[in-house]
Amino acid sequence: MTDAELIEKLKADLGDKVAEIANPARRRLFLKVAPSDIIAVTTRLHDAYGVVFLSTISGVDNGETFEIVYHFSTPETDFNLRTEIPRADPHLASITPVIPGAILYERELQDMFGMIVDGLPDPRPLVLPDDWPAENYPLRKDWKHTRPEEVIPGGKS
Amino acid sequence: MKIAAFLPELLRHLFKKPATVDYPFKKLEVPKDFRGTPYLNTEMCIVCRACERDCPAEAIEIASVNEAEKRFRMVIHNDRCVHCAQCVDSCPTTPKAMHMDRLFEIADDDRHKMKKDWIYVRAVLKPKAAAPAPQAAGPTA
Amino acid sequence: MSFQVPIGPQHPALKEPISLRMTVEGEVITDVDIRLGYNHRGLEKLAEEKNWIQNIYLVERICGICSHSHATCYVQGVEKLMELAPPRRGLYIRYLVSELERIHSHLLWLGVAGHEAGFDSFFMYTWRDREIVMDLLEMISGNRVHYAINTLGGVRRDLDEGQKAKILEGMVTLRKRSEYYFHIGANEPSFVGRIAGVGLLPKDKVVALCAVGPTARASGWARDVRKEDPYAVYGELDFEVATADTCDVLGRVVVRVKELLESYKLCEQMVRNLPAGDIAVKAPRKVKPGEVVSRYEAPRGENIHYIKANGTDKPERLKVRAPTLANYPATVEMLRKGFIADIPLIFAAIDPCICCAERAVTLVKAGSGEESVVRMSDLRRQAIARHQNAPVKRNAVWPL
Amino acid sequence: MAVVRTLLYLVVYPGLLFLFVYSTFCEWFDRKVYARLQNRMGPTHTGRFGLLQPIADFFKLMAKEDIVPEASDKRLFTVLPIIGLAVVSTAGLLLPVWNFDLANPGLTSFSGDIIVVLYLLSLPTLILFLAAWSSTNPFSTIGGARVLTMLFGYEVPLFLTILSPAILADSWRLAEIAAFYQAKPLLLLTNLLGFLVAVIAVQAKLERTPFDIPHAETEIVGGTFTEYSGKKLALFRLTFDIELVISSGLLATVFLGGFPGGAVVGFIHFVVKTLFVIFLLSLLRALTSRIRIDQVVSFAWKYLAPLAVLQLLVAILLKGLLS
Amino acid sequence: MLNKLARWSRIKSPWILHLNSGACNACDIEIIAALTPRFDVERFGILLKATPRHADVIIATGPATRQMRDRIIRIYDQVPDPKFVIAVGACAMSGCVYRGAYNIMGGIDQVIPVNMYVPGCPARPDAIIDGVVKLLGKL
Repeated sequence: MTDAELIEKLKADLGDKVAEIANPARRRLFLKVAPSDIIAVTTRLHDAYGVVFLSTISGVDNGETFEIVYHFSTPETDFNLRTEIPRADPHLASITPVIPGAILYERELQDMFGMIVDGLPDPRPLVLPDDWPAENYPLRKDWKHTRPEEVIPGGKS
Repeated sequence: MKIAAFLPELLRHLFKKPATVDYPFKKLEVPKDFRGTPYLNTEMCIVCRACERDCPAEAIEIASVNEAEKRFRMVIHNDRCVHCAQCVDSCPTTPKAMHMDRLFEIADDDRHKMKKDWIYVRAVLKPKAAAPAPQAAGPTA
Repeated sequence: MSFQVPIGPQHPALKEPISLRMTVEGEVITDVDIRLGYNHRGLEKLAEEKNWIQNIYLVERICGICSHSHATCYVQGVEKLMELAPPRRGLYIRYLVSELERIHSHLLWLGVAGHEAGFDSFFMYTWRDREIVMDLLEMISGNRVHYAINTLGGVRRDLDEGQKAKILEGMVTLRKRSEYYFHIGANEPSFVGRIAGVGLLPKDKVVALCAVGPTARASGWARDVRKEDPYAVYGELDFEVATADTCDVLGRVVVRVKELLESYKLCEQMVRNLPAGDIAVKAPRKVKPGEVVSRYEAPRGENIHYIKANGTDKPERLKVRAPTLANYPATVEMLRKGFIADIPLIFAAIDPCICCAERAVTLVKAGSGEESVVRMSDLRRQAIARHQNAPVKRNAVWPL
Repeated sequence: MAVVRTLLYLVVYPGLLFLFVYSTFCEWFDRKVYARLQNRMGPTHTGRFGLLQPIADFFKLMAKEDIVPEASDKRLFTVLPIIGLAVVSTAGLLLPVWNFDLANPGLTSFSGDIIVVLYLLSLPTLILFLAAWSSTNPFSTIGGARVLTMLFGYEVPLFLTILSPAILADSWRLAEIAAFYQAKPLLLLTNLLGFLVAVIAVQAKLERTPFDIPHAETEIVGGTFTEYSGKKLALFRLTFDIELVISSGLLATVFLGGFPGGAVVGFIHFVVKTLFVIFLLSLLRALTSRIRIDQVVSFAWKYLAPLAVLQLLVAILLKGLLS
Repeated sequence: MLNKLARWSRIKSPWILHLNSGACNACDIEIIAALTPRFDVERFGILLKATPRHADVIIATGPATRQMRDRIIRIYDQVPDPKFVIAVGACAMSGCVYRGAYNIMGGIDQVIPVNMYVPGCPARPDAIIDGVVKLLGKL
């Protein structure tokens, strides 16, 4: 199945759940979905299109919103599901009931962006250190790190 | 499944010369394009700062020493250098002002000794202006 | 009665910091908890502050074993964003290095697996022969580990005839040696006894937990980015995807050895068919806005970079997903109901590259005496309980 | 005079000093062979051919800081290495290298000394277990439990195999057993199977690969030794080096015909035969990978014990034939 | 006399502990490569030890990450005196490419005292041996 055929099929199948489908390169499909539909679309893709493998979930800080891209891949095509959630209320539904392997990536999103993933079986921090101050999310664009002064042992500078 | 499948190989090596290179006493050959430590050929440098800009590890620092004489100071922090040779690639002059030598045994107990610095004069393209370079050139570290 | 054993962050089986907290009953593991973060370095944030060229070297230093795979994955993506077409000779050299890296990584892994099982001779011999491929890589790129051969638009160093001959010669020796190691690995009873039937991961779990690379292929799930999404030169080369269906550590050894043999084949093809021409094209400093998903088959599995550009000379976002991270849920699954003695092997079987997985993110060594104190009576009770309900392991008998 | 002789006997030869020198030499030999089997050089630059390497290790550890962990049982923790060393050195005195005189049995050669040696060689295992236990580290604890589990595996086959030459020689005295086989060297061949079983069992007793489970580096860090440092570790290492010498000496006495020919020639026999046994042990170490604790026990009971019993049967049948 | 003996034995038998505090693996595999037949550091009596209690020399690789800092100090404290630290690779010296990342404390010397620096990214096995030899020469 070529990419164009697949797009037609997806459009007919998913209807208004998908806002737009872009195909910037061969084998790369970008689908835009509303955050409320993410589980429904994932389930549909999982059941009907054999999209069982989640490569990763990327988060991007766009200023007012957080953009989340789910990268799925099948032997034929890569599906990239894109959704946006407002920064003021960063709630996201977990897709772990459909794909259990998503857990690490969703925990990472929580750590790095401060999104709140609802329905995560194990919401502890994943990557940040134990003594990390709360409410600091390193991958947000407005979070800046000030470097500690480097002291080279041995006296003279 | 065989018992002691490895036995012949082991016994064969018992009487063979070991594969070991007796390192500090016999040196290993490094290949001819080996990326050792970077150094600056002060005569060629035009202070374009391309190397400083592209260095991934902040290992190169160029600072002005004397604005009037156009004297500059370049410090290469060997303790930060990742030996990627991007500074050589970025260097726009021909022949290149930046070079890599083949040194790698530069372990030391003092990080300050790993800085190498050069003081050089910005080469002006007219040849006569390049005269006062010699007394300032050369590694001072 | 169960007590907790902390493995890592400083533990001889793991050369890298990660913390596994094992709840064990006697010798049997009942629960595992992974704590990452000891190796978290904050690379994704840092990448947003460096320019496109600096990022090649930054990304390369995500991992020392698969350094070239991260760099290639990144460079591939950026080249797509820049709409550059690297010359064919450059591409061939780039993917030749990536296959040589796969060889070095798999030989290293074979040795490490031997070491974890206490089979030190095996370790010494594989690592001795690994020096051959290290020498080749050093000859091509000028450094033993971080090759730094990629640049935007091609590669930085060319190959000459002498080097081509040396590579071919090296491949012949290595192929002979690999076949020998395969023979040893499959025949030494104590070694096979340690790895057969250990760390079972059925195919449905592989799919559910999104495992990648040899871990997935050893369970019969033939996914290989080189085959299903052939990037650059792989479409025109002849190779097969190695699989096994034993779902255990033995299967993973078999898959890796098979992949070694495939890689020798690929290297020979690439050296023989090396096209003439330039090795690189000039790349602009700035990238127009856009986004790209770049996939690459690293020695450990699928490596995926998501790059977003915003029109400046720095990326807007660089997301790196290394194969090891994807394999963690599967590892936890494999460790359950295993023996303490299996921990290093199972963990080694995914060929963990913790630095990759955490990029910018560790298990805890209890070091000494500060962990739980177990009483004699408890131990006795444990021992009794273990003998009463020790789980029966498939193939766990001495296979003489 | 007798006091001085006894003192010399205990302290110099064949007591501590000799055992120290010879066991360090054996460790060097073991390490060197192991390295050469792996196509490496092994210790080279300490003394001539690296001969002084184990001695350097020993003195370095003696000069290091000695840490006793807070949580440990301090008295037990401190005293165990010394007891261990005393026990194996005592076992060393009983070998028939230095008391070959059959007619004049001294204090250290008596009927039944073979049993005493065997038990003295078992004691370090128990001491190791206690040492692991008293350090209260989780890794040590697991190591300690493994030590005991393994003891159940290899001890019976070892005893059974050593029993069969003794039965054939009809004696419980090491010197007499050796003398019996020196008179009839052909009978040694009948014990070949027993010898192999005993080598494997000794390997397990010494906790070397494939049986280095109690201190398996990659699994449980230092295992039993995790908390030991400095002098105590040095003494433990020495204990195990001496145990290596004594066990190989015991095997040489029982299975390789002892050490005939008086003080000098007998001593040469001793060196050659123990080194041969140690070579076999090194080979075994290089040849295999570490096995799991459950595999040790099942291997010992499924293969080693039946073979040992078979050997015993052969010995008994043969004895019937001979008489 | 005793001091001389202790010094000699210390030079001749340095046991190392490999401490990875967030390195990229490159230096680590080069340290392991130094144990293998080509370089074989056992020639100098160097053994890789598993527990800090047995070690004399800590070979540290990688920039010190924030999470790892307390563990590094703990491991350093567990090594019995006299102890030495060798920082291998650019990251362990200064943080190299990771300088300025939020989770990095800088080089190992920002956390524990370091006796010898071995540059390189990664340091070649020869360079590591060279560093160890230079350290031993200083004793």
